[in-house]
Amino acid sequence: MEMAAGHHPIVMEKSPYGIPPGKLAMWCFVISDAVTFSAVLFAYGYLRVGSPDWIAPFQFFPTIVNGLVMTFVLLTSGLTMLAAVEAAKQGRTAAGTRWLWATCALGALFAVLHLLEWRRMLEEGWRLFQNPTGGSVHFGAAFFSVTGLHLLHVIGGVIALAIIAIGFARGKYNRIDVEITGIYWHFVDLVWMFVFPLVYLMNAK
Amino acid sequence: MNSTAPAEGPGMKFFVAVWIGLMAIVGVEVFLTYRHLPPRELLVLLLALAFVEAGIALWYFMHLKFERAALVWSLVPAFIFVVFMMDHFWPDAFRMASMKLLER
Amino acid sequence: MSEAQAHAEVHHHSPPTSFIGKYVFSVDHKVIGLQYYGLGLLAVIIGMVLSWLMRLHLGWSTLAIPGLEKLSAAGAPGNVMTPEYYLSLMTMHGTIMVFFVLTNVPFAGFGNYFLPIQVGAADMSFPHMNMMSFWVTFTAFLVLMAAFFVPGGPPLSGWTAYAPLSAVGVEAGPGQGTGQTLWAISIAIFCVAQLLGALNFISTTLDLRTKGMSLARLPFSAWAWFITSVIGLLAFAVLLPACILLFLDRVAGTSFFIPSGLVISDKMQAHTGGSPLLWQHLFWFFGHPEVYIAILPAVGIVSHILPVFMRKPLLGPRVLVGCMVAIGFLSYMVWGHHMFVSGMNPFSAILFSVPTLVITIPATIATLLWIGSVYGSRMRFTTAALFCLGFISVFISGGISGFFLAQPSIDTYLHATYFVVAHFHFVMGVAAIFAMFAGTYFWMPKMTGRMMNETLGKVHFWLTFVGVYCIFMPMHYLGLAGNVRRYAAFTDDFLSPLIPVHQFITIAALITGAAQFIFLFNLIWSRLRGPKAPDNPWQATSLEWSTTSPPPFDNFGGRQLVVNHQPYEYGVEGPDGDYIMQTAPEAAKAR
Amino acid sequence: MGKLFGVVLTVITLVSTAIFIFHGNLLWLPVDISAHGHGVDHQLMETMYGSGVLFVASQLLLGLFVWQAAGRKEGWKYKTFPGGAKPMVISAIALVGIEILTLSFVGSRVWAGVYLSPPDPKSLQIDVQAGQFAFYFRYAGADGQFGGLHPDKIDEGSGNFFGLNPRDDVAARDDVVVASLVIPVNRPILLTMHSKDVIHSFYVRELRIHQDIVPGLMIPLHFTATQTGRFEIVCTQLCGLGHYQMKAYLDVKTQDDFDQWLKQQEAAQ
Repeated sequence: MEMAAGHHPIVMEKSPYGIPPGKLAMWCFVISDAVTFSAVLFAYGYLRVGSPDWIAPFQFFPTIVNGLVMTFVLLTSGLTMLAAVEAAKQGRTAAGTRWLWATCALGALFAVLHLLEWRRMLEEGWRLFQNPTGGSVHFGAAFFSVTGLHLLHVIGGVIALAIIAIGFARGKYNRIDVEITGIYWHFVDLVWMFVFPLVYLMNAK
Repeated sequence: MNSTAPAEGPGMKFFVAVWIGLMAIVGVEVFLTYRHLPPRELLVLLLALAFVEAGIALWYFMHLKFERAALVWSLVPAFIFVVFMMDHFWPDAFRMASMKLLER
Repeated sequence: MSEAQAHAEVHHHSPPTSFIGKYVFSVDHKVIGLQYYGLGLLAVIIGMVLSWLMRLHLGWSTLAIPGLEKLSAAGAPGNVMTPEYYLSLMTMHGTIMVFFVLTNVPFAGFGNYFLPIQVGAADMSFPHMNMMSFWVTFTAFLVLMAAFFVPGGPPLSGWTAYAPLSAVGVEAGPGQGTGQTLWAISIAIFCVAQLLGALNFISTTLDLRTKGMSLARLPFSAWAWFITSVIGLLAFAVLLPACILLFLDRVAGTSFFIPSGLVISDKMQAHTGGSPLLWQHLFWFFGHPEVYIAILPAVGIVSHILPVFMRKPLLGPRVLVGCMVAIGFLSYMVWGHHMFVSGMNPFSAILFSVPTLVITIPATIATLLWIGSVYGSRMRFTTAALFCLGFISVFISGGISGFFLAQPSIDTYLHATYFVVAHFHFVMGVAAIFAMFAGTYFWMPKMTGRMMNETLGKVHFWLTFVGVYCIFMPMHYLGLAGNVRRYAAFTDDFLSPLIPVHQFITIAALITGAAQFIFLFNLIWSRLRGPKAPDNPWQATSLEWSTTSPPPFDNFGGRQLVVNHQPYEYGVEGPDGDYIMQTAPEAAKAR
Repeated sequence: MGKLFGVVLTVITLVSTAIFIFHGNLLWLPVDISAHGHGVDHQLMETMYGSGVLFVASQLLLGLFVWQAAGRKEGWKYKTFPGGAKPMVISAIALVGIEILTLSFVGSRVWAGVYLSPPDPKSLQIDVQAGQFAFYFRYAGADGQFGGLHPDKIDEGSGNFFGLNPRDDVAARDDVVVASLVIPVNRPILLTMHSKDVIHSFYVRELRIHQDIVPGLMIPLHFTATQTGRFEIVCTQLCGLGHYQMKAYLDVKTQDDFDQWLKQQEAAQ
């Protein structure tokens, strides 16, 4: 494997995983972030197990339906992300950029849907610390902190995607950068696959 | 699992199929939710399905399948180990309920 | 191959010219390493002064300490420390030392400076992220320091910040206001910095090794930094959300860690249904690996320096690396031994005690390997070497008491006594500090281009070595006698007779602390006036010694390095003495 | 320099050990007044011997090797430890392995004896309330019934430390609330401990017993005292500015004295 330090080409030892540092670092980040999410989800489970007065307030409509739509949007954005990576691999920069923007848009849509749902719940009187229907106050705490943490990741991802899309179009970033972004974006997607059942479905009336 | 640098993926058609599969699993999850099973069973089923989904996403969407086995064997066990250790929290979670300060 | 471009882009940066670019917002891992070292130095001085104040108060609880009123009028009216201010100082001492000294210097400091050099890279794989991780750490430090000056005073719930004391807010008493909130914020920020650092360390170690630097040829220090960063990657990932939840409990009214029906100073709390044990689990899930984050780099540094001065390779190098890996792995299975009496399920106590005892096996193997390596050597007793030997000694003394604390049945008696204080100060505090000293005397020539003064260094060593034993050995007796820790003063009829022992410890602490200023003077004086250092003053073999002192911006001047040898080939027929550099040509191998 | 290191290390080791040995009371422990305590002390003693030998041996060995390493001539060809790393690994695994196996086996049984064994059904039940910065103890009184706890009713001023509600709660009326723990000797005691604010801890050195009192939980703790006398109960979990002063007394009386005392208290309520 070749690399350039300063201006002289330097011969390197092979990477044991055969992937560049950026990708390796992203994989490590994914694992560490997965541990972070697990910790929060474990805290949620811990308190739920400890609260006999837990209530499951979610109606099929609007909450679960909305959740399904959000899931659909996020999974689709995963698909467009894959398309972007494929295009980048085949060197079709224009197509890749387009797919990146599509992913970015879907991510933004997901965030908007989520924020609208938050607003509705806040209007109904849900808070981090209170619970209009009575029962354990941990519901609000768990719901807003878990989904909030995920939402932060989505928003961060949307911003990253925008930056990468611009840079990729200008040739500032190469296909590996797109692939790395893809890993992150699919991870956000993957986390949602746990958040949706555990936070939404487990709390459906 | 090939052991050279990232190979070319199987192409979009396949990924669309996977995507449909994932949506189907989500559908099953919602269906199960409204079977009104006892929470414990529902939890087990949902978690099982979630892990399947996660596995698929990891394997195909995140291209783990197309990386070296070594990467898989470094990342996945590490995570599973940590989550396994975290399960030591549960006994105390149950104590919370069983030893609650009662207003006798 | 296209990965090549990735490397190239990551790496293509030319030396900065502006002062800011060179010394402040530098992307050069060497400057960043020195910045971490400097921050650690500042932190350790503050931490040490705090411990002085605490010790004085413990020895003579009515003593007026001139000028203390200046630091905090409320905390020390008439220069006499109040109990709550004692607890604040103790909390700050613990937090500063554990996070900003024991984690920063041996891992982030020396690691940043020498990991890339030891693997033969021009820089870390993400220089900008590296710079960011330092400045984030620095921010965390400033936030923590701010806690000294906020109304209500610094936090006083210990570096473990047990909820609900740390979570319910001002009603719980002084120090539970802004101070505690700042603590939570500071530690959360610190976690982010550590995660960034860990990503850098891991990718650098695995992907930026120069030709011939196979994993088997990595020096022990590089191995230790790598293993440590893997531990940190998973441990800090748990502390981060824990601190966020604590923060929410404090400011957003959630009740993650606060149970129902608390009545604090006759005021019923609004919080309901949380669990204090949840905080302890989350905290110690990070907290125990953190102990090894502090000590493993120290183990690596010592194992790296010892052979240089023994002029012989260490016994069983692979076994030693294996031990480090085993310790890292086990560190995730034992956090519950901090919670034997915490109200945790008593069955778990047994589950946690067994792996805790098992950790003593790799630790013992490592220790025996060091001792056995000293056998049959002709040692060069430089200050660095002495500190390495001192490290082994205190590591044994501290490790031994682990046998006691690992057993729930005995821990029920010793928990939260000075026995515990003695244990962790020896094995994690003093041991790691000794490794830092060893590293400093050993690497300073490379880092600054100046030799340090050996005479001053030896005086510093002897005072410190004897001093720490005078400080921490007696704490074992206090602990066995049932002297509870975290007491601002000893008023019980039971504890009063033990005060003379505390006074002895205090005096020892003052003298030992004063001795550290010899080191500080040596550091500064040598930096300015010390004799110029040759490229390889110790006839050492690893890569950092095959470049200039200090190294150029890209470490090796763009030379192609080829590594042909194991890292510790001492006591052999070499081209220029009884050693063979890792970069020496294949032919140089005599055997 | 190396010889000096050897000497200093030896001196440090011997002095540290001597302070244990010549202190008279090898473990510096206070008297043990509990039925289970001898198990703990024995376990502690075992560990002390085992680790003590390891400590002295390894320190002296290090000192010796360093001493030797100092005396050698220029041009010395280094010697490797006979057998290399293998003996180290084997001895470590064998010695330490055996030690920790026995320790954890015996130790777990001692632990189980205290914390996993069910309380004696005939044991005397006492309710413990910890708060910043005092302990309070409650006896069921004549009816043998404890009144319900209502945190909202807690009022230090009027001395309602437990939050009892004597008006509506018959059981609560004759509950005896005192500031020091008085127990009969040689009778199993079952404490039910809870905290009204933050985490506190119940630590009686002489009873060799130690348990955090976690708010929100009712934590049981049972023991039997085997000697009469007056001992200290101290808080060992950092609970705020008054932590260092948070203590109560444990009075172990003979059964008769105890009954008499309880009568007086009931009369006083």
